[in-house]
Amino acid sequence: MDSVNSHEKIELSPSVCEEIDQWVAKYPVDQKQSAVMSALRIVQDDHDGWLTTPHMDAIADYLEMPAIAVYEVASFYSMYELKPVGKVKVCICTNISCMLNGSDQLVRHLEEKYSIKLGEMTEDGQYSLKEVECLGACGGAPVVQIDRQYYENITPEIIDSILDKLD
Amino acid sequence: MSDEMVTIQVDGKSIQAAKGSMLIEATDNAGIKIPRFCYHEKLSVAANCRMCLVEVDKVPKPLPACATPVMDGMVVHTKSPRAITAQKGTMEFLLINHPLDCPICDQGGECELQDVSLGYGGFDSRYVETKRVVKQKDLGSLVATDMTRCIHCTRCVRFGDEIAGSRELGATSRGEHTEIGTYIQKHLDSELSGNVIDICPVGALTSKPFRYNARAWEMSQKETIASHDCVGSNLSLHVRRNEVLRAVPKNNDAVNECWISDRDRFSYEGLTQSRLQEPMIKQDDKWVAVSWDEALEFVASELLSRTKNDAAATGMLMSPSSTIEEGFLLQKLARALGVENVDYRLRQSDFSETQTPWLGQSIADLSVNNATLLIESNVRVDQPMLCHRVRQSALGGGEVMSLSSVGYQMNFSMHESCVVAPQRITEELAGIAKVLSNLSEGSVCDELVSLYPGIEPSPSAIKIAKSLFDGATSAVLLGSMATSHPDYGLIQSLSVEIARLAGANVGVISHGANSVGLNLMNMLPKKELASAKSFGDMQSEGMKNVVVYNFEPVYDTYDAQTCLAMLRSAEFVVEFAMFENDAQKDYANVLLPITPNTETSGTFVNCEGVWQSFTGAVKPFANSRPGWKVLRVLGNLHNLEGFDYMDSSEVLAECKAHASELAGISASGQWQRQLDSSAGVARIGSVSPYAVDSVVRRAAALQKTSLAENGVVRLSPELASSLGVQSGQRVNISQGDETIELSVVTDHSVAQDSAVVPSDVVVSGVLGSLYGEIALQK
Amino acid sequence: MNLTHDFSPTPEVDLASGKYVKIWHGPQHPGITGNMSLELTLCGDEIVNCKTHVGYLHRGFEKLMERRTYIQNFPLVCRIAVPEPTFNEYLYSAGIEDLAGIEVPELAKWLRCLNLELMRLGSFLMWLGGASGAFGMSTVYQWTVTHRDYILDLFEEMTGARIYHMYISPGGVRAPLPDGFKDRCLMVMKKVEKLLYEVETTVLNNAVFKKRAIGLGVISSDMVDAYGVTGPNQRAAGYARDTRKDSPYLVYEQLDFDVITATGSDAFDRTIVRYQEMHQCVSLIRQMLDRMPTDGAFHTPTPNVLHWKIPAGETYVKAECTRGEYGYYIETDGSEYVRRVHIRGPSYTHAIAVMEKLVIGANIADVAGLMVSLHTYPPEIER
Amino acid sequence: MIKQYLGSLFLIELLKGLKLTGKYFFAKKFTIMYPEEKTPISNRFRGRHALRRYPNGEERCIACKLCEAVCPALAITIEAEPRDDGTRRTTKYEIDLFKCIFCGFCEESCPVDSIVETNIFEYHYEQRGEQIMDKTKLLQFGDDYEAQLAQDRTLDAQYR
Repeated sequence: MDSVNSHEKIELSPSVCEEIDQWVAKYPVDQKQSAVMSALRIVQDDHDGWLTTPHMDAIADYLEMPAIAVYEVASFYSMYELKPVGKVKVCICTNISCMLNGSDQLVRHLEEKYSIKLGEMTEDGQYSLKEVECLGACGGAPVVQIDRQYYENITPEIIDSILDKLD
Repeated sequence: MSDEMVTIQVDGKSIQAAKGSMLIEATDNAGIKIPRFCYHEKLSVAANCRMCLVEVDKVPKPLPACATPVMDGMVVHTKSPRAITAQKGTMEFLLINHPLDCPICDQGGECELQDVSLGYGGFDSRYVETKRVVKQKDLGSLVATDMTRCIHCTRCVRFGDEIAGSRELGATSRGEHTEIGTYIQKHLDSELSGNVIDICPVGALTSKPFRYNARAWEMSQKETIASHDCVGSNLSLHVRRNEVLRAVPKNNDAVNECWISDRDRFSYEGLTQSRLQEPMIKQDDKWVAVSWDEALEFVASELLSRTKNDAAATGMLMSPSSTIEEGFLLQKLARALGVENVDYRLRQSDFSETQTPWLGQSIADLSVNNATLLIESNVRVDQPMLCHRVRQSALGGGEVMSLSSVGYQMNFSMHESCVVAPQRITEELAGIAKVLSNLSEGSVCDELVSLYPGIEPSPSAIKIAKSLFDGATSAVLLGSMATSHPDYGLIQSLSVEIARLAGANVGVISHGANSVGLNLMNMLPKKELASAKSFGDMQSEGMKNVVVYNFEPVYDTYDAQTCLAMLRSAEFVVEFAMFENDAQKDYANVLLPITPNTETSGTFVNCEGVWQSFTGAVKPFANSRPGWKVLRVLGNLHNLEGFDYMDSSEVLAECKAHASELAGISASGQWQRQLDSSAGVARIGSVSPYAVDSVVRRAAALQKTSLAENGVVRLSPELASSLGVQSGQRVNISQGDETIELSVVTDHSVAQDSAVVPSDVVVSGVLGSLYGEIALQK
Repeated sequence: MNLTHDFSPTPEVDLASGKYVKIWHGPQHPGITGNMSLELTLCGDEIVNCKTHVGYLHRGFEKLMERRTYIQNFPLVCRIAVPEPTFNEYLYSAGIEDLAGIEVPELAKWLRCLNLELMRLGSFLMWLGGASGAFGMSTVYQWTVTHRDYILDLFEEMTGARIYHMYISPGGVRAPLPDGFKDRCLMVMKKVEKLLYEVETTVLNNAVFKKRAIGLGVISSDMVDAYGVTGPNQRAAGYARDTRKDSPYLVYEQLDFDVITATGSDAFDRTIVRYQEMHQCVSLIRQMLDRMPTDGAFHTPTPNVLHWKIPAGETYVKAECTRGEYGYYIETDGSEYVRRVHIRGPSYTHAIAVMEKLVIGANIADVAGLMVSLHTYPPEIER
Repeated sequence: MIKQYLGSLFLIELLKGLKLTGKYFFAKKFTIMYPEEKTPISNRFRGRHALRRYPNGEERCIACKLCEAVCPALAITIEAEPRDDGTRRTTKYEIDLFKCIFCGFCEESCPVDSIVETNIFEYHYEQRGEQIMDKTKLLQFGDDYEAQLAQDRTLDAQYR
């Protein structure tokens, strides 16, 4: 988190603004802030998959809403990253269904494989592991989300092969 | 809310409630207690604490009373086994992460959670796992935090959103990781931030200056009226062993509702700093402490002999925050001695007003105006509680516009903000009047036409005029800075003209706590007496004898340089003072210690004309005495008639008999421009919100806030770049013969060719008039 | 009420005649066991008129209590009567419990009862010493006070204090019995019993004592109700009335004891009744130690005592103290403060009205003995 | 009647009484030679106060002011402010022992066992003002009698 003095400001790039505008257009004129989630996603994609405070401030200015309201949204949803993440973001569900079906082993396997803990990133910036709450696909527990793709019924072997393929 | 009433049954009792109101409002009105944390009557409903669960017949689950609208025939049980079980369950969950260390918590003894847990909490905690810990946050010098104690009721968040108008606090993260905070390391800089202390139901947000000082049960509560602005917020002072330990709001829906400004809340810290303890007389250039008898006899004999010969060269000046009793007695004493030169308008330079400077309407009415024009008013920091009302009008769809030399940051959106250099304010007003004359098909008065022949209204003026004209109820408010403006009389004349054409109310937001009252008491030169001198005349003509009552000339006057010069050249100066300072030791001959309003009984008349009396909360500090008593004894020593008051209520009764009704503000009759377009840089001498009076200036915690912003000059970016300076650099500012170095802040909202050099604890006394020409040098 | 007794004023006394002498007995006379004085008019040795004077110790407890919270009153009430503070503690607590609707745990009832009986025994021992002293046998005083000290030791162990125990608090008691208390208590009872037999030998069978006490200060049977005589004074007049039996409180119903009476109604019979009641105390204490539950709650949780608001109401609670019926009238108004407390102490009637009556015709030498035989405690008059 | 007369004549009652007196003349004396000898004191005894510390030397008192609030005699005066490390501490802790009635409520109300009553009852004052126990004195008593205090509290712990 930033200290009092580093109130650096950044401007959103024209392409990002254009994309946000498309979302803004979908809501009533006086409810621009409804586009905040899309805006955060767009800015995050534009910035190596994570958000800094100046980014969020810029979104707040752009959507004319209090900065703290943007921080609230960004910190609430696990899809927004407030720390740098690796190129491949592996999200493992550890809620009840997945846990009963062996997500613990999966976590242990991946932690050992990359020598990092949940919520950390490998030193080369390639992989990061993330523990997430229920992904809503309990039928296929345990579930792993890699970037925007769901993978169901995962075992350590399957995840290895998926990750190998990604390389 | 409609007027229609429905009947519901609560705990077997039949009660009436307005249709559409929430269940908890109905039970509160009926005196049925339902525990709650997140619900607050002045804030929106969040229903996130779940403490107010009640059982409603035919509903399968308990319902939160704060978010359940009443329905006709509803049968509610607030104390049925099911409701109690639900409430107890909620309580247990709330206490899971709440530390059970009330003894070291500053809220202990006045904590809503503690109170409710006594009724609904278990005897022991069943929770044995680790409790969560939240990192301490630094929210500045006013609000202390213990965020581990937070129960996420979000009252503070909603307060920021809905009342303060600037969302500074938010609930970030989720689930067990939820935290209330600013997310980034940031201080609260709202002028109302202290109110979160009151609304926090637990000890998460507490008062920093008061931290760990006392317990609620040790203190006695004394009611008083805030003395730092013309609103007259109702306060409760908490007193222990003759010491004011804190101030909290007292509910008064007509004035301050349940809020107060930070200035009213934290200024008590200044009450005991550098107080004058004993009466003192200067003998052979040395200050000697003397007894009251000696001091008063000395003052009485000196005043008597001096006024006998030189009544015309004697002046009596009083702070606009003095009580009505003091004002009445001082002018009574002066006039009995043949002195007609009395004045309280210390921050004014134009004295042509003829009417009592009041709001022209009630404070509550401000929140329902359709159109409001603020002229030279930074109402947000100068009179936060008035701003709260104006903001309500803006939120309700009213149009608020401003015409000022600085585009002040308000906590609501402005319909139009017209920023012009100070000398062009009158021109814009004339433009507005002209547009209005076209709109209303009336005609402007001849004086205006001859002053501004052939004026072209600016686009802003057109917009403002239209809004004022269209609004069913509209108001033109002259801010306290407008009263300091050299063209105050003209501004008032123009405003009255505008109001006449637009069908609006004119109001003046005056300096000090009691300008209206002192005006009613004739604590100013009589108009019909040509020889009577105003404060301005006294300064320009010089006075031989001066009485300085309860103000510090260095800080509290329009032009500190000139005022000090007058006092220094005077032969005899009596100062009634609460505090000691260096300047008074130089110019004064006698110092009489008097008390602030916490130590005396008195009355303030606020800007809407309401008389609010109060009594002293603590005994006078050291050997100081209430001002009205000192004046009374002085009257006795002069053998004057009618000074035999036994208590302040007798004085008040006489004041009331003496006071005239408040009349609508009419044109001042001033149609001359004082402030002309000039070549140099115009100073905009606002008064820093935390430098308005001697008590506030001594309040340490307030001086540390970002709002105090001492020693800063604000320049428009254009002016800054022409000078070749940037934000953060220092610049020399000269006015008259004096020069001071201040640090620069560039600000888009400042009019071109103007510089905001507020009167604050650093600048005052060095520079001259609030609106004057200054020279800047890198 | 039909007052059968003669309340007519005593005949005019002409002091100037030289036949009469007026003397002040008190306020520091040892026979008075507190600050009170008797204004006696004598004709030779014989007392012809007596007027009592109180007010030397006006402490205003009842008024003080109106300005204190319920819990702050609790350590105050025990100071009303030094020889038996626990009766005040118990009655105050019982009154508060009654008004606040608090049920006291079983163990606390036994502990309270034990405390009260120990106190009664201690108080009687002190009285016995005083009574013997008043009739000229001051050695006995040393013995009885020593034994009272053994009881005070027990109190110290039980409550943490010797005189003002502040033990019976609203809601229960402040601590259960410490380890080994029962044995030590029984040992003290044995010692006290032995002492009582010795006292019987030295005092009660003493001819001088008998000569002086028999026939001294007879409270006639019709005086009892007219003057509000209670306690052993009443029982010595043949009335079998005892609050413990008539309206049982605490655990008295579960204990075996009889109401002790006598018929003579003079100083001697009153002494005998008290002497037998001391034996009764010992027996009650033994019974309680035997039957008392050994564990369980000793205090019911009360609301936050700093803001304890008791619903509006009024109550009168009474108990049998050593001197007679002791009562507390408490009125509350729903606030954190009691609205009115009135304390009924037996000394009020015994030391003023009854004393003024009985002393007429007695010898000056017997005034101390008579006063002591009524067992009064003047400070209790001035609440 | 005759029996009584004979009893009086032969001073039977007097002799009985003298026998008892004689017995005590030779019996073991129960006089305690105070102050050389002392009676044992109960661990519940409420005597002069002390403020305790934790074994690491940190004072226990956290300035919650419950003792001040509950004190029926208004004998306790506390002033507090944040210490340099931010904790809540007293700057003044005074007990006026002339006002104190030794009821033990302060001890009972203390959430951290800081204010306690020792079993010391033998003390005196020589100057007016000495009866006011300030924080330094109270902490000193606490330090001096810590062993006894800790033992008393352990003994009574099961009953509290």
